[in-house]
Amino acid sequence: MEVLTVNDLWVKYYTISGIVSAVSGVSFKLRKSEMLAIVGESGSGKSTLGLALLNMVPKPGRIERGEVILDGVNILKSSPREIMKIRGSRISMVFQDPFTTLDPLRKIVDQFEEFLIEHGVDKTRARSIIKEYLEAVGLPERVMYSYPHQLSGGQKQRVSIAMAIALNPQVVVADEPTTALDVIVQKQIMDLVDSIKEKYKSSIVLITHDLALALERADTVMVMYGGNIMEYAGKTELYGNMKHPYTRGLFEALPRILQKTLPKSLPGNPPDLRYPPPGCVFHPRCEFAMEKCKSEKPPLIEVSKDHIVACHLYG
Amino acid sequence: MSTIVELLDVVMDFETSSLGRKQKVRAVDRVSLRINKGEIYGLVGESGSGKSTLGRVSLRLYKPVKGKVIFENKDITYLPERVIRPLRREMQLIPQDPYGAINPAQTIGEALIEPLQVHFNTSKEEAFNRACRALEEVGLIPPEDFMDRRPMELSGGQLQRAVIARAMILRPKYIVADEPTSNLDASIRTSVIKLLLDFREKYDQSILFITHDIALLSLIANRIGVMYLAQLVEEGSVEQVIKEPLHPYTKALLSAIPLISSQIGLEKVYLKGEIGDPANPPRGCRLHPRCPLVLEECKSREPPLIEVGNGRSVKCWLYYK
Amino acid sequence: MGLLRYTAIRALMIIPTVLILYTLVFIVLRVLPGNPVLAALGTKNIPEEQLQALMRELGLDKPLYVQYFDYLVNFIKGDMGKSMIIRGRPIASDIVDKLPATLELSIWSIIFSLIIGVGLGYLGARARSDRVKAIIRLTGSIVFVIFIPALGLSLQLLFSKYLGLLPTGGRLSTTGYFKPITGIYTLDALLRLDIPVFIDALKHIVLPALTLGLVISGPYMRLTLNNMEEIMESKMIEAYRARGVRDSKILRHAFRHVLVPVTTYTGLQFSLLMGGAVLTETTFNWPGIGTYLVDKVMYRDYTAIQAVIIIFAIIVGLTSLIVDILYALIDPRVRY
Amino acid sequence: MMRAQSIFTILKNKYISTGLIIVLVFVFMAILADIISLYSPVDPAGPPLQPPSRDYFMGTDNLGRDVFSRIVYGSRIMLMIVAIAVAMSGAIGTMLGLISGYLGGLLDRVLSFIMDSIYAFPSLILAISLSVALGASPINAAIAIAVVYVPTYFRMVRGQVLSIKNETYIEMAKALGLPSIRIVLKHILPHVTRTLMVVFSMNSADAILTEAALSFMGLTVQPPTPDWGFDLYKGRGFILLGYWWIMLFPGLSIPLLAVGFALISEGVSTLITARKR
Repeated sequence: MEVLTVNDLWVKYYTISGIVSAVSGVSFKLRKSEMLAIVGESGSGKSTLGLALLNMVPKPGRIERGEVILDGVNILKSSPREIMKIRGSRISMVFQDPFTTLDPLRKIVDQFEEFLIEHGVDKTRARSIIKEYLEAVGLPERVMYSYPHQLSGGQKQRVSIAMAIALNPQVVVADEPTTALDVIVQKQIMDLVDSIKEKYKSSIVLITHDLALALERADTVMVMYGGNIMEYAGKTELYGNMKHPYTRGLFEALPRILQKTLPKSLPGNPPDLRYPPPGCVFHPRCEFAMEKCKSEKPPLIEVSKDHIVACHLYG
Repeated sequence: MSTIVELLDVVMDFETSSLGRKQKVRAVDRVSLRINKGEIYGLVGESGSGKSTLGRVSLRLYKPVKGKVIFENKDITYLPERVIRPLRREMQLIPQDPYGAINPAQTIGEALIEPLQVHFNTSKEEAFNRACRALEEVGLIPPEDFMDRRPMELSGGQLQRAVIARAMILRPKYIVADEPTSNLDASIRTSVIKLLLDFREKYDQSILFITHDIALLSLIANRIGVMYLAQLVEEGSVEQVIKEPLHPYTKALLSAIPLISSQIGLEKVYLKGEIGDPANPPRGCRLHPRCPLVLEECKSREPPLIEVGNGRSVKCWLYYK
Repeated sequence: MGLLRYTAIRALMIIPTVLILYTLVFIVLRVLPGNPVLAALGTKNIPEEQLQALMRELGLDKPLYVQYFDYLVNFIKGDMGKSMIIRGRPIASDIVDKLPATLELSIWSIIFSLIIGVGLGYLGARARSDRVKAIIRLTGSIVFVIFIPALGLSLQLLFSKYLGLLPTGGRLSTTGYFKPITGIYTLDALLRLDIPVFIDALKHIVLPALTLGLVISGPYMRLTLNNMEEIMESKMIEAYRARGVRDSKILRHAFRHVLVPVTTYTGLQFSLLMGGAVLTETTFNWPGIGTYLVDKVMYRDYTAIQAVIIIFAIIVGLTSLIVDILYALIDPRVRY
Repeated sequence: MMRAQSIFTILKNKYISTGLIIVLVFVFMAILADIISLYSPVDPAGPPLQPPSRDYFMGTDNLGRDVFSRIVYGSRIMLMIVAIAVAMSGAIGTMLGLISGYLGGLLDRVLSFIMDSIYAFPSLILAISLSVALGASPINAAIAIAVVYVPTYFRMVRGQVLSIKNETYIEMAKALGLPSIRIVLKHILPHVTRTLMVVFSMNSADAILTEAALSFMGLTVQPPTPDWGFDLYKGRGFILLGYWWIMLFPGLSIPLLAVGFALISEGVSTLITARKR
């Protein structure tokens, strides 16, 4: 059963130096208690896509076209009032940097309580929710009465996660939730996300630049490049049967421990999305590029069940 | 084997003042390290472990509070900057963020020519030609295209190559590479590392490679040192440390690598909590509040760095006999 | 307990600041060449013995370092010396007389400038059009460089001469029947529940305080607008939005963040305000320390000038102390 | 080529061009005072207290002197004092700020404390007492104003130096073995100049107001020398009698010139923020 359906989503930024096509025609479906990892490097449009899922693309950006259907409702068509109600309660977000996303001037309990009350929870119930969910993310109760600066990075991120799941939303979007943290804490936080998925049956969109993390944790992996989907498949299918040259390139760039050879690297640079290359966006860096790739944008092809690739090699 | 850089019992303090209150932070606490000629020494640790500070002490960019810095058998700990300056062309730093590394008001060409003029008094024309060759050497081709550009006009990968070109133009013998690829996208990281390795091969350099990525170190380093809260907690050859880590912290680091950790048959160690406040380190062993293998004495007494043979040492009571 | 300790330490920090200014003024007024007595008398035709007698009376015959410490010791005892012009008049009593008027003007001006400056800055930040923002930013810089006497006199011309609504100067229409408590008349009138006097005092303070307040409001406009804009674009606000918090509440939280720089800046504002007060008081015949200073400047009354400067230094020090405490109360990140 | 283009973008900024026009008008007025003014600024030109008319288009004052001529000549004193004061405080403040910020240590602490103390004190009051002590004359007024504004430059430059010192490229410059003098002059100072331009023009506006205030109290020139501030002071007694023109024109000139500099400062700062983005 799908909780979230995205159809043909287009997002552009109208900057002074040109129009940037950040997301170009992305579609996907998210099932209940599924973890979808959206993998991409900087400039792949993954973060913009994450914000678009909550209909909150920032200013010079605009959602041009497409649908984001959450539980049967297209939230891109919802009124500002409705969207406010949906955000935080039915779809919520965990941001990359826990150091900048909590209000430093207010105690955790005040921020948490305000958010719950905004969504119609009464005060006594709010208190018990706060206690319950702080415990669920492994924080002691006294954290409630702390200011953000009194907490460590990992603790802050736990608070953000507690807020994101407190109203039991269908979808939690986590944008690089561990990138700002150290390796060991990264693991702790990802373990927490896993356990939450199990316990609350939430669906999670994990946005990350780390293919290894995606392959380890997610159920489904979507690889993006230059605003486009390159490949989209279940984890095991993808791990055993990588198709797209870009996905393979990313995978081969991962260091294998103790092998005396260096991982491979992709030649070239990410595209300038003000002037995206014609045809396949990846063709200037692709070692298998054909004439066709330079002029014709490859369609999404289903190579096997639930495994989609955008590449002329499989056309 | 001869040494290029040796650090003896180095202590480094910083005074931080946050909103009016001053406190002393010990960033490096009694660390000794030896880097052999032609070797890549990998220094690994989390942020706040003091690894970057240690790297800068080894370049004498910081003057240690205690201990000694010996570069090519010469004690440079207390030399005035004026005397160290000519030595600086033998030792170079490659920083993490390429966008901060070159003065944004300079062109790439100016940035490359400047050190040549200062150190060798090279003529303008000669310096220009050598800068072009240096850019070619790092794969920025054609160099004329890059000489007049400013840092902001290059991609991260290109700029990091330019930064490397500038460091290498002086033909240094010793390089401190401080997370040189962690700000770059995964797909281009390897090419930058490859570049560093090629230079080392060609000019017989020694590298102190600082990173939080132990998997990467396992591919390139000869020896590894692991730092935790200002102290060196384990040291040894790369095969030994990765295949048979001794310190619980090293084990935890290896257990935390996504995907790969499940592929190496290791005993998994998970730590609680986070790296402590460097201004207020725990008593006894600094890892003890997080360590699952904690013993009674870990809580009160700091373990010594124990030699366990084969050039390996570990700072943990578990190995004390 | 922490806050008390912090306050005490911070209060002690005022002392070196005042000492530095005292030393500077002492050097400028005493050590530089020129005989202050002659300057004060405005003539050189005075018999030598009489000059010596005068110098002795004022303590100017002693070595400089003795003068320096004597004055300091006396000042701590509350003796600010005697006027060089009106012989034998203690300066301390003059200052006690004039200080409340200046405080009253300052307090009202700060209130006006906060309302105008922070208010317009906030409205500007909420405005959608970039043009409105640019206009408010520009207003902020232009208002700040208005020459106070010019503005004051224009306001007098309009409200007093042509409209006849407000008085041109003084603090009260008649002072005879009103006994002040603190010397801050608007406050005193309220304390005595004397509404007619309150209104009268208010009428007198409006123009001077508005003049000074308007000029000082400029930096507040820019500060509020710029900080508000920056905060509204921050990750923190994005996170609030993602949690579905209403815009009106988000604005309130953002505004609290703006209060932090506004509070810190008020310390500096106060010193600008004190300088402005001198001109405002002169323009409106407001009997405060500023008018007193100008008066003494005209007659080159060195002892009085020196005392006034030290008083100003203490006021500035105290304000920055209050500002620091407020700052610590607003921002929990400040450890004290 | 590059340079010509950047001058063009600077002039295209509306704030800067408007501000420059205002300032230049006054500068030309000061230079060409002998040609522009129709009467002597110090001798009676006609009957006293004449309202503006074709002959005296800013009217005459209580002594029958032409107000316009006094405004024109008054700009000389004003611009001269402000130019000297700003140049002196700018040079001294920048130099001390660079040294103090780069070297740090005890010297930095002592200098900063002194500068902060002066900075926190009301500048006008300090300028007044300095002028009194030095004696009323244009050059002394300039010195008094200069002293008062040294901390403004010092603090700004020092703050910038401290933040630039933390940039990686300064550490890299050290690691490359560049001499300190070169680092300060080539890698730090150029980054300070832009902000310095903003402070410089804003400070000129401030200095104008301080000069006006000093002359308002008779601390710059001796009568009958024409001077905006002092003329305003004398004119203020006549305003309630209805002779508004004696006060109005000096009263307008002072803020107008200050606004000119404030506009330049505003323009430069918008250009800087635009470039940062």
